Amino acid sequence: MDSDKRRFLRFMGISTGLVIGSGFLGGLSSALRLGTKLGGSALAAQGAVSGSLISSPSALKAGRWAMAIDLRKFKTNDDYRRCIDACDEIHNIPDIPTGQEIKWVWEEPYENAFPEQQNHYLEKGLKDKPILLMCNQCEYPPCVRVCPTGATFKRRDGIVMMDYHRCIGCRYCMAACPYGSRSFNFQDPRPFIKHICPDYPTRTKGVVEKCDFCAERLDKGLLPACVEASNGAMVFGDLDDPNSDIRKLLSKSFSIRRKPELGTQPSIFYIL
Amino acid sequence: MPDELKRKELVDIEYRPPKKDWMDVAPRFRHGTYIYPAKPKNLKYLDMPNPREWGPAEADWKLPDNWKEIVLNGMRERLDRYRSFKVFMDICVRCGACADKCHFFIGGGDPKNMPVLRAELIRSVYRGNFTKAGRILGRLNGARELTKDVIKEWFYYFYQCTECRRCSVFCPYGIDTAEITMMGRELLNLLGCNVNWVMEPVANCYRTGNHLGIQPHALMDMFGMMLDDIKDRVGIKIEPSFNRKGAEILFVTPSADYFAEPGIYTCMGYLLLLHELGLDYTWSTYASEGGNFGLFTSHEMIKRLNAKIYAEARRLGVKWILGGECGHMWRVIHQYMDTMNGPADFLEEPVSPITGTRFENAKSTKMVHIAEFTADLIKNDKLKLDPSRNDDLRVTFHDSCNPSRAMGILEEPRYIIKHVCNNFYEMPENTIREQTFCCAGGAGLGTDEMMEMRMRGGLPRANAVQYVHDRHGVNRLTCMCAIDRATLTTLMEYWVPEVKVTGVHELVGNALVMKGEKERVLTLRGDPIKETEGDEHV
Amino acid sequence: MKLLFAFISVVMLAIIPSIGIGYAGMQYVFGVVVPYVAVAVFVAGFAYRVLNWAKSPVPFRIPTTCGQEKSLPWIRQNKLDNPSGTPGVVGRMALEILFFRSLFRNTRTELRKGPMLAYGSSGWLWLAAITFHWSFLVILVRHFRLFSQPVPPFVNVLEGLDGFLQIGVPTLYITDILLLAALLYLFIRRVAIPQVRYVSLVSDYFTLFLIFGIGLTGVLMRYFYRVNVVGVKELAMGLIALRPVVPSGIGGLFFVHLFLISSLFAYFPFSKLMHMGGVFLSPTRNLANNNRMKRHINPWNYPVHVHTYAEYEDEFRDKMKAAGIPVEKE
Amino acid sequence: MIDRGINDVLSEKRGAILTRWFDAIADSYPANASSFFKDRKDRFANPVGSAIKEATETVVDVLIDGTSMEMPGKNEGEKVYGCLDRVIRIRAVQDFTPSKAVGFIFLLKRVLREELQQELGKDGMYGQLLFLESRIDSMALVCFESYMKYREKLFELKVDEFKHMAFRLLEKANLTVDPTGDRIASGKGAPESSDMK
Amino acid sequence: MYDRGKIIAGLVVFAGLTTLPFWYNIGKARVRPDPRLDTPAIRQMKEKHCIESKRFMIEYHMQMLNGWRNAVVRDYKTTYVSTSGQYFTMSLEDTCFHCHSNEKQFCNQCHSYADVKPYCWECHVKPGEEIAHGQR
Amino acid sequence: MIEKAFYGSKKYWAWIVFLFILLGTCFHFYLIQFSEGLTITGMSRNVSWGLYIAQFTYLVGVAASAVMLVIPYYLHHYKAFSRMMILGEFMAIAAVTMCMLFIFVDLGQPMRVMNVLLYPQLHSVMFWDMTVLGGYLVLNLLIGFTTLEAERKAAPPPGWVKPLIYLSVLWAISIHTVTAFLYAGLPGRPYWMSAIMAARFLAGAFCSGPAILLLLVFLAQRFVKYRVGEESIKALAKIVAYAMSANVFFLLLEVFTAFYSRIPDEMNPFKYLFAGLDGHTALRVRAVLRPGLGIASLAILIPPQSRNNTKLLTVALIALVVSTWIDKGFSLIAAGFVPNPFGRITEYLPTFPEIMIALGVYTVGLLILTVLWKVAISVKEKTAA
Repeated sequence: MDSDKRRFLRFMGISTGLVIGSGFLGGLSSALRLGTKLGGSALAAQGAVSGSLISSPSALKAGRWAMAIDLRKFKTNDDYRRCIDACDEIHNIPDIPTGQEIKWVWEEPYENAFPEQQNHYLEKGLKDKPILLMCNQCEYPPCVRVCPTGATFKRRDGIVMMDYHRCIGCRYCMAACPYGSRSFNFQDPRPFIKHICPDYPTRTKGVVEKCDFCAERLDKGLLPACVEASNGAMVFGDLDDPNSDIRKLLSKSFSIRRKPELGTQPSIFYIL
Repeated sequence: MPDELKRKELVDIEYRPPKKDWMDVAPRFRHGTYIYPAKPKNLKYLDMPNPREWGPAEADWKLPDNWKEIVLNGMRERLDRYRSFKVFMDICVRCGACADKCHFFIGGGDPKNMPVLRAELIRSVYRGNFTKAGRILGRLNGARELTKDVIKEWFYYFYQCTECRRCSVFCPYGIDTAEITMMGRELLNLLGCNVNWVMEPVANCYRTGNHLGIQPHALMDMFGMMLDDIKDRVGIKIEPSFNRKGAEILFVTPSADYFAEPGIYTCMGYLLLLHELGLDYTWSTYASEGGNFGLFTSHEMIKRLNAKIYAEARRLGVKWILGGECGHMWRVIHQYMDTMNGPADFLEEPVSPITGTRFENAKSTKMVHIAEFTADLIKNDKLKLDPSRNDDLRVTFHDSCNPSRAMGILEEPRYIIKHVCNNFYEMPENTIREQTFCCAGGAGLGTDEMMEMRMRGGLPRANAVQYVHDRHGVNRLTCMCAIDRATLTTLMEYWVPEVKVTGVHELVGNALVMKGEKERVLTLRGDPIKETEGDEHV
Repeated sequence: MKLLFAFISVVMLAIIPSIGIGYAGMQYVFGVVVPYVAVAVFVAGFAYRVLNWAKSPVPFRIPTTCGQEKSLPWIRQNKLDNPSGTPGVVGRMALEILFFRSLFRNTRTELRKGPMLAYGSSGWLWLAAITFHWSFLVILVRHFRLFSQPVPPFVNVLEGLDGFLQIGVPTLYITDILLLAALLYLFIRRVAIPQVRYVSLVSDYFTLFLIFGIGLTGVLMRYFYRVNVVGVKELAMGLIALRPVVPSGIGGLFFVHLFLISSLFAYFPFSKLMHMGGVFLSPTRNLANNNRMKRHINPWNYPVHVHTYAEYEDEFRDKMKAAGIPVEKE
Repeated sequence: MIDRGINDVLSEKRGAILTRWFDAIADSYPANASSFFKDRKDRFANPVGSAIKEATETVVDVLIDGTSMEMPGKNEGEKVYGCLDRVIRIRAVQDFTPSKAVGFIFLLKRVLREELQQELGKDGMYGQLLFLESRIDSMALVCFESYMKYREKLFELKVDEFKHMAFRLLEKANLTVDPTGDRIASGKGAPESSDMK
Repeated sequence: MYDRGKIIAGLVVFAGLTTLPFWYNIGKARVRPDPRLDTPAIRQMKEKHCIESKRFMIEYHMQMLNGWRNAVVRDYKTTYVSTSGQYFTMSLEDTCFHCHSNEKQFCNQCHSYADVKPYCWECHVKPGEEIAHGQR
Repeated sequence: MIEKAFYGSKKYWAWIVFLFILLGTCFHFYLIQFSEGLTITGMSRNVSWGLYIAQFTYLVGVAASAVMLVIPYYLHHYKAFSRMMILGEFMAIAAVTMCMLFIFVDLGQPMRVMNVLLYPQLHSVMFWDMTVLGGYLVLNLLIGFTTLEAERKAAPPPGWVKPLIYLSVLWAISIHTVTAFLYAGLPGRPYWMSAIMAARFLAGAFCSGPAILLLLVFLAQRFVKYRVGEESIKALAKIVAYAMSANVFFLLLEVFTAFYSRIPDEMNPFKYLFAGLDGHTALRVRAVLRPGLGIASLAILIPPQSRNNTKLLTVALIALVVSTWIDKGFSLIAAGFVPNPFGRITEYLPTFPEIMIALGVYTVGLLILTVLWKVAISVKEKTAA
C-alpha cells in the first residue's frame, strides 16, 4: 500500500503538474509524446521504472553474416530436403499448394537460378542440378530501400530482417527483390501448417516474410537451422573475420553469386 | 462620466478604449438610432400602462416606482406562458453562428446587434433572477442585476430588431430572436416604454380599422381616386363593394395599399384582377387593415386588433377570406389568427370559384394568400396575360421576412412574376428565400426617426439589389409586403436610386389583358408602356 | 479573465480528488459517493429542467420555415425544411439532432471593397461541432464495456471500428483524437473570433475545459499513465450492481477522471449543456407548419377588449351613410 | 512640382502609413460600441473598421497615384470624388459624427509627417510634403461635399417617405386646393422626371 | 404540464438510456476475473514473483511486451534485466509462457472481463494450442 | 457550398442511389477480402501486384492531367478554359482519392496504413508517392473550393491561391514522376527499368486524362444546361492529340531499344505481351488491341477536320482511353513481373472479387466526381445566370 501511495502521488504530481503547469500546451506535448512513443520504443520512456534491455551475452556476433553453399556436397535429394525441412519446421512455414505459396529456402534448377550464367555447353548435369535458394541478405538490399515503413531493414550484422508487426503488406519489397526471395501471406497460414512449432510465431495474413538467417537462433548462440542440418555442406560465418571458416572456404574455392551485375552484393555464395 | 470621457477624448487623441465587457457598455441615445416614445393619448386610448411625456435621451425615464417588480413579475408570467421564451433563455451555447446573420450587425457593427447578444441582454437578467446558478455565481454565470440602465439598453436594442427571424434559420437550436424581442417589448410595454411609431398605428387601427386613422368616408375617397386612375389608364370602370353582406369572399389587405405609394398600384392590381374574374367579393371599412402592429407590441394587442377580421367575416356572412400582399400581416394570419380568434367554423373551406381548386392548406383558418390564389389562376390558364407590357422592367424579387420564414410562400410569387414579365433575375442565393435580408424597417422601425439605422441595416439587401442591378440592369424590385414597399423605396433611393419598388400584383395588373379594356399606353403608375417597335427614348 | 477563471476552476476540480485520495484516503467517497450523487443529480436535474420547460405551454405554433410551404398541389413542398405533418417534423428534427442541419447552413458574411457584401460557406464550426458530438457519443458508448458483463456485441463492433487503425499499444482510438482536436478548435475559435469571444461567458470556457480535462485524463490513462483496468471495471460493475466496492490499487489518475466526469454530470442540468434536451423542445423546429390547416390551441387564450363593429358603426355611422356604405342600424 | 521622390517614399511606406493612420483613427473612438473593432486581429472584418479601411486605402492610393504635375485640379477632384463617394455614402449612415465621418482624413497629415521625418531633411522634400498636405486638404473638402450630399439625401428621404406614405392623403389635399389640376401631372411629376434621367 | 405524452416518453427514454448499465446487468451473474497462477512452473517456484512487480505487470504489461518486441526484432537486444537485476530472455514463448502456460485461466480472465482483444494470438501460438493443431 | 449536392433532380438522386447500391455490393467483396486476405485476388507470389496497383498508376495520370488545363489557363491566360478549370480540378480530386483507395485496398494489413506516416522512410519511393498524392489532394481541394467560392461571391480569389496554383503545376508533374520512379528504380524488373518511364507516364497521362475529362464533360452536358464552350473542347482535343502522339512515340522508343539491342530481358516482356512467351498468351489479345486502338484514335485526332467533329472525337477519345488503359492500367504491371527472376512465367488475371473491389473504388470516385461536379456546376450556373 505504501508503494501504491507513492506511485499514486507520483502520478498525481505528473498529471496535475501537466494540467496546471502547461495546460493545453501539456496536452500538445503529450500528443507529441504519444507520437514519439508510438514511433520509438515504448519501454524507453519507462526505462526508469522497469529494467534495462541488453543483448544476450551468449549471442553469436559478426560484422557481416554470410553463407557459402558447397554444391559439390549436395548429392542426393535427401541432402536438399534435410535443409529445407529443418527450416520449414522450426519456422512454421505453411505448405500452400497454389501460386500464393510461402518459401524461405527452396530449390530451383541451375538454369533458372543462374539464367545469366549458362551456355549450351555446360558441364553435364549442371543445367538441371537443383540449387538451394533463399534470401541473399544483400549488402545493398533493394527491398530495404523501397520499404515505406521500415518493416524490412538491415541489421548491423548484415541480416535483412522483417518486422512482421510493422509490415503493412504493400508488397513493394517483392517487386523490388531481384531474387524472388520474398513471400506474401495472401491468407492466414495456420491451416496450412502441418505441425505448429510453439517456439516460433506463425505469421498473420497480409505480411511479407522471408529467410532471416535464423536470427533468433543466432541470438541464442545457435547456427541457422539449415546449416546445422546440412552436415557441413553449408558454411556460415562472419565475412569480416579473415579467420572464419567461410572466409577460408571462399579463399580456396571458386564461388559465384546470383545476379552480381545488379550490385546488391549478396551474402550467399555458391561453390561449384 | 460621459462628459469626462469626451473631454479626455478631445485633449488626448492617444486615448485607447478599455477592453470592456459588454455588460459595462451603456448605449448612447443618438438621433437616427431610436424612435420617439409613444404619445400618452395613444396609450390612454388603448388602456396601456404609464402614459406620460418622456424622452429616451433624458436621464429620467419616469418609470413607475415598482418598475422592477413589474418587470420581474412580467418575466415570470411570460416564462410560465411561453415555452419558447423559457427554452430560449436556457439553451443558447453562444456558438456565434447567428452573429453575422443580422442585417443591423452587418451594416452597423454594433456587437449588441448580434442576435446572441441581443438575447443575452434579457438572458442575463433571467439568470440573475430566475436560475439558481445565476443567483449564486452572479456575473460568473453571465447574470446581472436588473437596473434602470438595463431597461434603457433593452429599449435601445429591442427597437433595433426587426424581428425578421433570419438568425433563427441558422441557429442550431432554432432560437428565435424575434420571440425574444417580442418578450422584451412586452416587458417594456408594461413600463410604458414604447414607441409612437408603433403605438399610434395601433391606436388608429383599433379605432378606425387602419393605421393612418382614416375614417370610412375618406377611405371611399381614396378608392374613388384609385378607380379614376384605373379608368384613365385601363379604360374600365370598376365598382367594388364595401361592407356588403352576402358576398362570397372578404378581401383584406394592408391599409398602406389604399393610400401609400407604391402600394396603391398594387391595390389597383387587385382591383383589376378581381374585377376581371368577376369575383363575388367585398372590402370592409371596419376590418380595413390587414397589417397588425400589435405584433410589434404584445400578443394581447395582436389579438385585439386581429379580432376584427373574423368578426367582420362573420357579420358579413362571407364564405372565406382572401388576403393581400403583406408581410407581418401574414405572420399574424398564418401563425396567430386561428389560435387567437378562431375557430372560424362559421366560414367554409376556401375554394376558388374560378378554378374550383380547394385550398387545403387553409382549411382551418379559411384565409388564402392572394399569391396562392393568383398562381392557381395562372396555372389553370384562367388569365389572359401579356407579359411584354412589363418589358421595360428588369425585375428581381425580394422575399419578405415573414412570408418566407414564418410561412414559406416562396414559389408562388416567383411563378406569378415569371408569367407576367419577361425579365426576371434572382438576387444572390444567400440573400433570398429563407435567407432573405430584411428591409431594416420591419417590426415598427420604418420611421424617419430611424433613418440612419435603417439605411445601415438595409445595406445587405441594397447590396444584393446593387449586384443584380450591375449585372443584369435590374430596375424593379418586387416584393409582397406593405412595409417593404414603403421602406425599400427609401432604401433604394439612397443606395441604388435606379431601382424602383413594386408589388407583385402591380405587375399582374399591368400584364392582365382585360375584357373591354382600351389600348394600354400607360402602366398603372402612369408610365408609358414600351412599344415593341421604336420608342426607345425611355 | 473569464478564460483564466474557468481554467483555474477545472484545475481545482482536478486537484480535489488528488488531495482527497492522496492524503485523506477517501477512495470510497470519490469512487462511490460522488459518482452516485452526480448521476442522481444528473438524471433528476435533467428531468426537472425538462419538466419545468414542459410546464410552460406552447401557445402558438411558430416554426421557422426554411423552405417552400405546402400549398397548391403542383408546387413542390420542401418537406424537411418546412414540414406540414408529423413525418416531416420527425425528419426535420432528426436532421437537426443527428446532422446539425441548421449549423450546416452556416455562412460567413464578408464586407468587401465597394462596399460589397459577400456570403461565403462556413463549414468549420459545423464540422467541429459534429465531430465533437459524435466522438463524444462513441466514446460514451465505448465505455459501456466497463459497465456490462458480458459486453454486448454493438460495443465490440464500435471498439473495432474506432480502433481500426493499429497505432500504438493499446490501440489508439480515432475518436479520442477527434474529440480533443474538435474541442481544441472550438476553444481556439471562441478565443480567436472577436464576436464569439465578446459574447462568451465563464461557463462557456468552463464547459470546454471540463470536457477537455475529461478527455485528456482519459487519454493519459489509456496511453501514458496506465491504471488497472480490471480494478476500474470492478468498481464500475459494483456501482451499477448497487454493491459498491473500491478495489485497491487503481491508479490515482482514474479518480481525477471520474471526478471530472461526475462534475460534468452534476453540472449538466444547471448549464447550457441542457441544449441536449432543449433542442427537442424548440418550438421553431419541432412544430409542423400547418397553421392554416389545423387549429392550434392556446391553453391560456383569454378574452381581450376589442373594438366591436357596433362601437365602430356608432362612431362613424353618419359618415358611412354619407359615403354610401351599408350600415346595420339606420 | 512633385518630384518622383516623395511618391516613391509613399509607395514604399504605403503599408506602414495605412496601419498608422488606421490606428490613429481607431484611437480617436471612445469606449462605445466601436471599441469592438479595435482589438480584433482582423479588425477589418468589422463593417465600421472596414469602412475606415477602405476610405484610408482609397485616399492613400490616390495620393500615390497623383503623378500629375499640376496643382490638384478639377480632374483629380473628380477622381477622388469617384473613389470616395461610395465610401462616404456608407459612412454617412454609420455611427459617425460629421467630424469623424470626414475629419479622419486630416489625421493623415500627422501620420505623413511622422513617417517622412527622416526624409524631410532631404532637398525639396519639405516643400513636397506641404504640397501633399494641400492635396489632402482638398480631398477632405471633396469628402465633405460627398458627406453633405448624402446627409441631405437622408433628410430628403425622410420627407419623401412621408409623402409616399400619405400619398393619397396629400393628393386629396392637393385636390381641395386645385380641383381642376391634373392629378397625374401634379402628383407624379417628380418621380417621372427622375425616371427620365 | 403540456405535451405530456411526448415529453414523458422522451424523458423515460432518456432516463432509460442513462441508467442502461443498471438495467442491462440485472440478473446477470457477477463474474470477477480470477486469473490462476497454478501452473507446474509456478508451483515449483520458491518465491512466486513475476519479472517485475505485480502492479507494474498488470498496468504496463502490454507496453512492456511492445517494447520487448521492438527491442528484439529491431535492436536485437534479447535480454531483459529486471529492476531486481535478474536476466530474462525477451520472448513470449521462451519466457512468459514458461510460467503462464494457462492462457485461458490467466490471460483470458482479465482480457475478456475488460473486453480487451489483443492481436497477439494471430501469430503467437497460445500455450497448449500446438497440440490441438497438431492432432487435427 | 457543399449543400448544393443535396438539391438535385430525380435523375441525379437515382444516379446517386444507384452508385450507393453498387458501392454496397462492392464493399461486400472488400469485406471478404478483409477477412480472407488478398488470397481472393488473382495475384500470386510471382505476380505480387495486379489490378489495384495498375489502376492506381493509371489514375495518378488522370489526376495529374488537370495540369493540362492549369498551365494554359493560369500561365498563358487562356481564358477559354475558365468554364472547364474547376471540372478538371475536381476530377483530379476524385482521381487522387481513388489512387489512395487503390493503395489501401491493395494492402495486406490496411489497419496499419498509418505506419507509412509514423515511420517515414525517406528512401522509399512509396513514402514519397503517398506524400505527394496527399499533398496534391489537399492542393486541389484548397484551390478548387477557394476559387469556386470566390466565384460564387463574385470576388477575386484570395492572394494566397496564386502561389498554390503555380505549386500545383509542379506538383501534378511530380505525382506522376514519383509514381514512375516507383517502378523505374527497381533492379531486376527490366520492363520497368527505363529512364523514359516518367516521360512515358506523363505523355500517357496528358492524353488519357483530358480525354476522360472531355468524355465526362460530354456526358454531363446531356444532363445539365451548363456548357464548357466549343473553343475549350477544341483546344483540349488538340492537347490530347499532341500528347497521344508523344505517348506512341515514347513507346516506339522502348520497343526499338529492346529489340535492336536484342537483350532477352528487355525483349521478353514485349514478346510476352504481344506474342506470348512459351505458350503463355493470356494478355495477347488485349495487348494487340492496344496499338490498334491507339493508332485509330490518332488517325482521327490528328486531322483537324475529324478532330473537330464531336461524334468522331468521342469515338477517338474512347479508343484512346481504352488503349492507354490497357497499357498503363493493366499490362504495365503484369508484364513487369513476367518472366519472374527465375525466368519462369506466371500468368495473372484478376478474379471476380478483385474486379468488384476495383469497381467499388471506381464507384467511390464516381460518387465524389458526381457530388463535386454537381456543386461546381450548380454554383457556375447560379453565377452565370
